[in-house]
Amino acid sequence: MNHLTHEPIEAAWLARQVAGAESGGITTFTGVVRNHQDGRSVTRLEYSAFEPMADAECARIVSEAESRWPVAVRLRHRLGQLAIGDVAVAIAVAGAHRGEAFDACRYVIEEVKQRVPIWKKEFYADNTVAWVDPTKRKHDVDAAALTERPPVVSAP
Amino acid sequence: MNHLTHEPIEAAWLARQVAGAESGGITTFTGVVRNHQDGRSVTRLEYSAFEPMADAECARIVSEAESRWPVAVRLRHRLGQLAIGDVAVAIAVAGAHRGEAFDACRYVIEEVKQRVPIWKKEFYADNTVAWVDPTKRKHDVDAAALTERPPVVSAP
Amino acid sequence: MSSAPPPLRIRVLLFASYADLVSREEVEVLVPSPATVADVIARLRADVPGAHRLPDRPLAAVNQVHGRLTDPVADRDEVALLPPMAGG
Amino acid sequence: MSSAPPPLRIRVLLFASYADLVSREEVEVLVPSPATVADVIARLRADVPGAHRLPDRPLAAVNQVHGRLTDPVADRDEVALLPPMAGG
Repeated sequence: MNHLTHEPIEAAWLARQVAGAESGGITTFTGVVRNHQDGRSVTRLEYSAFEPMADAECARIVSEAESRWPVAVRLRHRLGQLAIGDVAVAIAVAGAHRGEAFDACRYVIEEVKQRVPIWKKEFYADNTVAWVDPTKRKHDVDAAALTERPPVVSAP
Repeated sequence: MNHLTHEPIEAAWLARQVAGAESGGITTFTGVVRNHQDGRSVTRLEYSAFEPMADAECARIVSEAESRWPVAVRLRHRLGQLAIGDVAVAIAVAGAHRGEAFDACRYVIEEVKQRVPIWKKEFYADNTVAWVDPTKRKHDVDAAALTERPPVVSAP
Repeated sequence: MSSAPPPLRIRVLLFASYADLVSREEVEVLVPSPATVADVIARLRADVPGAHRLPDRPLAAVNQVHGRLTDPVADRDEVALLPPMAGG
Repeated sequence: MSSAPPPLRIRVLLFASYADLVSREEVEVLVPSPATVADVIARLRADVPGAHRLPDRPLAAVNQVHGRLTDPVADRDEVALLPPMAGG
């Protein structure tokens, strides 16, 4: 379980791990919990995962990036309860050339979003809750929540 | 003089400045002094600048990025003597969407390299010194050093 | 006459909204051999209370690797049904 | 008969390798009016010891903004000759 944690994470910590005397450029990406989503006011959220598979999938993504570009990659995703402003995911990539570091960093976050079995439950200011479905984002979300999406239930 | 400093710089510090409750993604770029350049072993280097213009040009680049994308940008470039592993330039970009944060961060570093009047003197393991000319990089560097490039002189 | 092969015993894992819909995180399903991931899902939706609310073509992983609905399953395989992922 | 306009007094700044080539960081150049950045550079290369080693078409900034060699200069303008930049 190298890529998942219930503790706070920081891109700078990962960046220090990838930095080496050979590296000219380091890129990081930090995904932060926003206070809004599709016009709704978010108060906190909860990430859960199919943990062994999620960790293995993260390892595969890191390995793909490191074989496709001459870079060193670190990736951490947080699980559990997160508040606004908390870091959900952090990626650091070091390479001799900046173009490769940017491309590899972008690749890793896109693949994480596509492939890693992690789910997000959002808690809204109106005391409702919903599982986030990125495939339905921005497409008539309220209607979707009432029909195809998992039911919106009152928080305890 | 907001964008230039003789003190150590850190992308994480800039990232904390741009992070806000509206931001979903933060990208950073850190340019680090490498121990090699075009096959030569570098021991340290010295950045100098046309300082008032360099600072103004950095401000123009930041402003361009912030008007082209809905992002917040911070940029710092270090001047003076730097050792291997020291951070020469750091950029942090926060945006609601990761694509914009990546694109703006990449834009800023490319423009900095093209437009900001900063110069770099490299000190090599063989006690020679040269002003770096990125327009000649990787094109028969040794020959260039003897002819068109600024003269390679012995270090004191 | 040869006897029919024994049924395949498949462990199905449910997560997040799918676990909520079925009110379970794990179900054992028996399917006649040979079978695909799609066969396992069809049996689950038919037999398990609430499981008809699952989509009939969800994302699935077999033994912790992303798979296709047409992939074959073997006895004791673990099939995970994955709601739309939302990491990052 | 009108008298000729007074010459333009231009402050030229040299940096990095260019300062090394000319052994100076600042030179004052007088050019007949009207004049362009290119005229200033030509006068500098002709008059100042060592300045013939500068390229005849360097990058230049006028009053701290990137300019072109064909840009006009005015009296008391500051022209900076910029070696290939190497920041980042």
